[in-house]
Amino acid sequence: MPEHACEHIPLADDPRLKLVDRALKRLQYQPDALIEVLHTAQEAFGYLSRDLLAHVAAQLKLPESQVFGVATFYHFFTLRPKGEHSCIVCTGTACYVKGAGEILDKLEQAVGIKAGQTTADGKLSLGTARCLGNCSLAPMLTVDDAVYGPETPDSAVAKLQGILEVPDEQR
Amino acid sequence: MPAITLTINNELFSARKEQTILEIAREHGIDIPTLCHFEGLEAMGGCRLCLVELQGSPRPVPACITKAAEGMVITTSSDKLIEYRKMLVELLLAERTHTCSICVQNNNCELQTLAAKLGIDHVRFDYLHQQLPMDASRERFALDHNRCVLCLRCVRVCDAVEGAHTWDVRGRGSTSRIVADLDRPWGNSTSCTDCGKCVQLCPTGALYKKGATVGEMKKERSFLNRILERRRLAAQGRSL
Amino acid sequence: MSKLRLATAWLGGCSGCHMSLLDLGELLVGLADRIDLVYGPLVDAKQFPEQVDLALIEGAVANLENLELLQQIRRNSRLLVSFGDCAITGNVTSLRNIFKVDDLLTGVYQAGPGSLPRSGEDGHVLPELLPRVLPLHQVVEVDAFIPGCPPDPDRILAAITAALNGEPIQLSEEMRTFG
Amino acid sequence: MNRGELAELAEATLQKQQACRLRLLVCCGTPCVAAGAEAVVAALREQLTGLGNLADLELVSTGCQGPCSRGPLLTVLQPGQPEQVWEKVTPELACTVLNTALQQQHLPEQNLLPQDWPFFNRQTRLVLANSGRIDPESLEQYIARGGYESLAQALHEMTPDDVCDGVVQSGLRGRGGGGYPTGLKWQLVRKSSGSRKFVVANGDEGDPGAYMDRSLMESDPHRILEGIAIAGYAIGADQGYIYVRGEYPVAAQRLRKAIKDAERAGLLGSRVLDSSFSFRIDIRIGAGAFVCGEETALLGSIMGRRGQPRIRPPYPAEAGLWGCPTLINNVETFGNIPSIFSIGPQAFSAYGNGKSRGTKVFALCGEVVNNGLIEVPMGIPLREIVYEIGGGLANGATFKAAQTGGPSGGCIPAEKLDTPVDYENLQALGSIMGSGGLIVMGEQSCMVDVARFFMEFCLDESCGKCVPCRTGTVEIYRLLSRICNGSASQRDLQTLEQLCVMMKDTSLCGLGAAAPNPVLSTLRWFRQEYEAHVKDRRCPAGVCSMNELPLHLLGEQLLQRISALRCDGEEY
Repeated sequence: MPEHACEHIPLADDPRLKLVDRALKRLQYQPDALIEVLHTAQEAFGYLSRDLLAHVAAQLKLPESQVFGVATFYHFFTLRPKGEHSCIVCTGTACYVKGAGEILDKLEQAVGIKAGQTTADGKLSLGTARCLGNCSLAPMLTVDDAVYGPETPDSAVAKLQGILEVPDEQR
Repeated sequence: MPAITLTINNELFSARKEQTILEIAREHGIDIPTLCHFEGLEAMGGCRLCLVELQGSPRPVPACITKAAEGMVITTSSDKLIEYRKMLVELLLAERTHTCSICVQNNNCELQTLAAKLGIDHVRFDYLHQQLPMDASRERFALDHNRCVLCLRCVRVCDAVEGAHTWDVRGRGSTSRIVADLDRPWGNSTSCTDCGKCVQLCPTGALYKKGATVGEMKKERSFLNRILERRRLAAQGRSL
Repeated sequence: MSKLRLATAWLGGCSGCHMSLLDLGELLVGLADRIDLVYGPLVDAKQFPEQVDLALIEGAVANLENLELLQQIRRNSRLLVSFGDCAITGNVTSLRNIFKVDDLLTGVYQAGPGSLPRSGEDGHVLPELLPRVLPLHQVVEVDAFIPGCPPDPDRILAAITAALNGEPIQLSEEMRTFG
Repeated sequence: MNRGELAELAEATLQKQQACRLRLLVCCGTPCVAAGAEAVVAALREQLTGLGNLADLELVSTGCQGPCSRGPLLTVLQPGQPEQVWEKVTPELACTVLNTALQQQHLPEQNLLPQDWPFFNRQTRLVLANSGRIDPESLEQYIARGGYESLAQALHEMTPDDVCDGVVQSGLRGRGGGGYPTGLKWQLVRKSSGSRKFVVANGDEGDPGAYMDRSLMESDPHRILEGIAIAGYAIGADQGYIYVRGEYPVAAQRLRKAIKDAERAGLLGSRVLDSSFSFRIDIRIGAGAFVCGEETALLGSIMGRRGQPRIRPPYPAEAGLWGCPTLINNVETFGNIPSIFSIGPQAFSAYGNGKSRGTKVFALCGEVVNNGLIEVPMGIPLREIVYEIGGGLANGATFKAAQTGGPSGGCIPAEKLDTPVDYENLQALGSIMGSGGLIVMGEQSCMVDVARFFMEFCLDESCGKCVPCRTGTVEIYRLLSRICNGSASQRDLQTLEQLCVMMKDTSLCGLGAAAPNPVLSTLRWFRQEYEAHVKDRRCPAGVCSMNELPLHLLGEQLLQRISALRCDGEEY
């Protein structure tokens, strides 16, 4: 994954910055376009580093604290690098009523991290969502972009083990 | 300026049209408690202490931001309002660790005064005891998150009066916290001008001048009087 | 006329509130005619007595010993008063609530400087700490509050006088500030 | 494209469809895809390719067809025959259906849903008329079903005032939950003066347990665009925004494509349908904040700021985006607009009950047999939704409560099952219509635990601007947690109630004011469950662990332990 490979490069030389700069230009450096720029930046880099936020603030001529305030207000933005894979357990009402809590407990136990954390090897981020809008599949979860449900604690763990055991090149 | 007539606590008052309920009440010596409000800064309506009952409105309205209108009938104090205000201040006292006895602003604190005034002698909610840091990295000033009530006076005065916008809020809900720049230590802030306006407007001991010990911090605001008064009048379309 | 049976107690606090009580000075002499001090750090009594009229309790509930004593006080007292900020808010005593009890004990008694305290064979050197330090009113019914750290002598006098006169203990605005 | 060309295209596409001897509609809504719909489509496509891609055989990947827990779904349309729907379709079954149909043999009955299935029969589909019937990415298929005809009618036959009046007459009210009369709002914005005006469609569906808006945006994106464009014409705006929840990338992508297609066809952009009306629509992606469903917070977010509500007045109708008059409606509300003008405001208002007119889309979930997306006339009894359309409770469970309105709503108990589902009646029960999540719970759900679940949600989603919501949610959550773990006292119950009432009255925005609703409504209808937790330290549903002691019992236990120690002659 490129985001780990490029970490030592200074931001100004990072090729991914071009994507952000292009978005800035397309949006005519409008301060009001901050959230869209942050979306693009996160898509390009996987997360929003302080340097990246400082760059966006400078380009949009916004106070740094305001940019930081916006970036931390929304749960979609993350200021820390995410794992290669992500597993999101839906904890919406329908899923909750049908046992999402037990699934999450079991997954946390199996992977050894808590929801919101990433494994030490950077392989997997485990998260929860406040309803992914697939209530008829309750209790459901997503692994990367795939949607699974209804799940049991054991079937959920099986899904992760399947993913984690396969080396990235073969996927 | 067109004049209007309204009733506050069963008494008729005349007022200018662009005035808020709070301004009119205070002009006539009617006390309405406030915390986030500060004359001359844009009203925010966050602390909810200035809620008053407005006839015809299903819920109380904030006096700091509600413009007076002809024929309004307002009650500024009732058993219900007093109870609500008490609960709100109790919530604030429970939210962060306001240990008055070891605060630089002990006996000069707006929150402490409000609590006593509203008849609070204990807090019925759980103290949250969040583990929050202090930032003493700035040369002359310091920030203690444990005493912050998130009134955002500092954010507003820094942006609107000083023009630096050093402060903003990070996170949301109960995890909201005041931040300088990109959440760097205040001492490393490049936008802060050390003007001290935030410190002087802070109602509690969250922002204070270094070197003060318990009970020694008194906020000095007179240097801001003129500019804030000008802003207050401008908001009503008037000038000094 | 029978005298008011007054008890005081010192839970998780610094004894400053009791010092402030002593600061009533010669006024105490006047009060002595109308009051029997039946329990507290200032008198020699091992057991908390029965039928106490007024109990002034300093300090927060920090350990099981505090909890046991407070519940006994509640049972035996007509009026129970939270005496000072620790009793009312937890104050300084409750600043340890940001730590877990085990971390706290390790940090204070093992990781820090100095020699280890004598470890009792029976394990009862320290009364067991509660997970969180609590204000009195979260544990028992409290009848009145005297805020202050410590409360000024005049606040204490006002409270005792009200009790002596059979009036509700309700301090005025300037007498009920915390800190 | 002008109006004539629009009609021609509709006619041509329709004829082509009618000429088909077989049309296969495979539901490709997210739940069906998760159940394997893509493999079904691939298998059918392969077969069709093998047959030489005959023009009279059509395979359509549609949006949501409704009964989401039974996917993948396959609908088969043959001229002169009733439509047939198969559930839980495998690629093999789909191919068998295709082959038997081609050979004009009796179609397989395995997994065939009954013709008179109440889940379909009891619905009235206006907003969802095209959902599951068309390929969401096909402009022609939308047009073939009368799409953009309402816009053409508005632009060419009606003045903006007529359009507003039509919406007023229809009796349509906001479908996002508030229930404010839509027509009145349009008239307000129309009358406001401003250099520019804006239309905003709120697609930031955040209620847990609700996915009506996602499904609509994914299944019939052009319907929303048409509704917004009609609104733009009515209020005098030239720019619209759709604020799509960040968690719905498919919806955003479909809407983007729909906008592009519509612009290319002259249905959006400058001089729409050869009229003098020009209108652009842009997408804004939300970034994960429930509070952005509140209109002033949503506006802040579109302008790149923290999504924090501000005090109204001024209402967005006077000062919204960049201070300009702005119309904000939910996407489902906009989805109703084309229907109002295609069937006429009177016909539209013939559906419904009392002050609630038209239909409402619900996401029916939880412990019912048939989970899925449904559309019913306002005023339908709750019992009919649960037992007829929903098929009753799954696994033979007994109905305990229906939750509507998500974290701003409440729980409706069994004794109120005959309540007509409309704005006023739900509000009278202490719940709200909300955006349309309807979660059915059986006796294994603990109402205190459910209330705690919603409070945790609100605590997480509170923006933090006002004290009652920021801190009140935390304290209420702690009180509920204490009740659930067995350490609460009677006084905690009292404090809980006081706090909820205060928060309802004092919070700055609707989110905070409604956050105590799940607690207040469960306290109202299921108080005995709270009492059982507190007095008897017992969770009737068996959900809560109850493994902590209240302090007064902790003390008792301790005293016993100490006296036992003393009997042993030990010193404490």
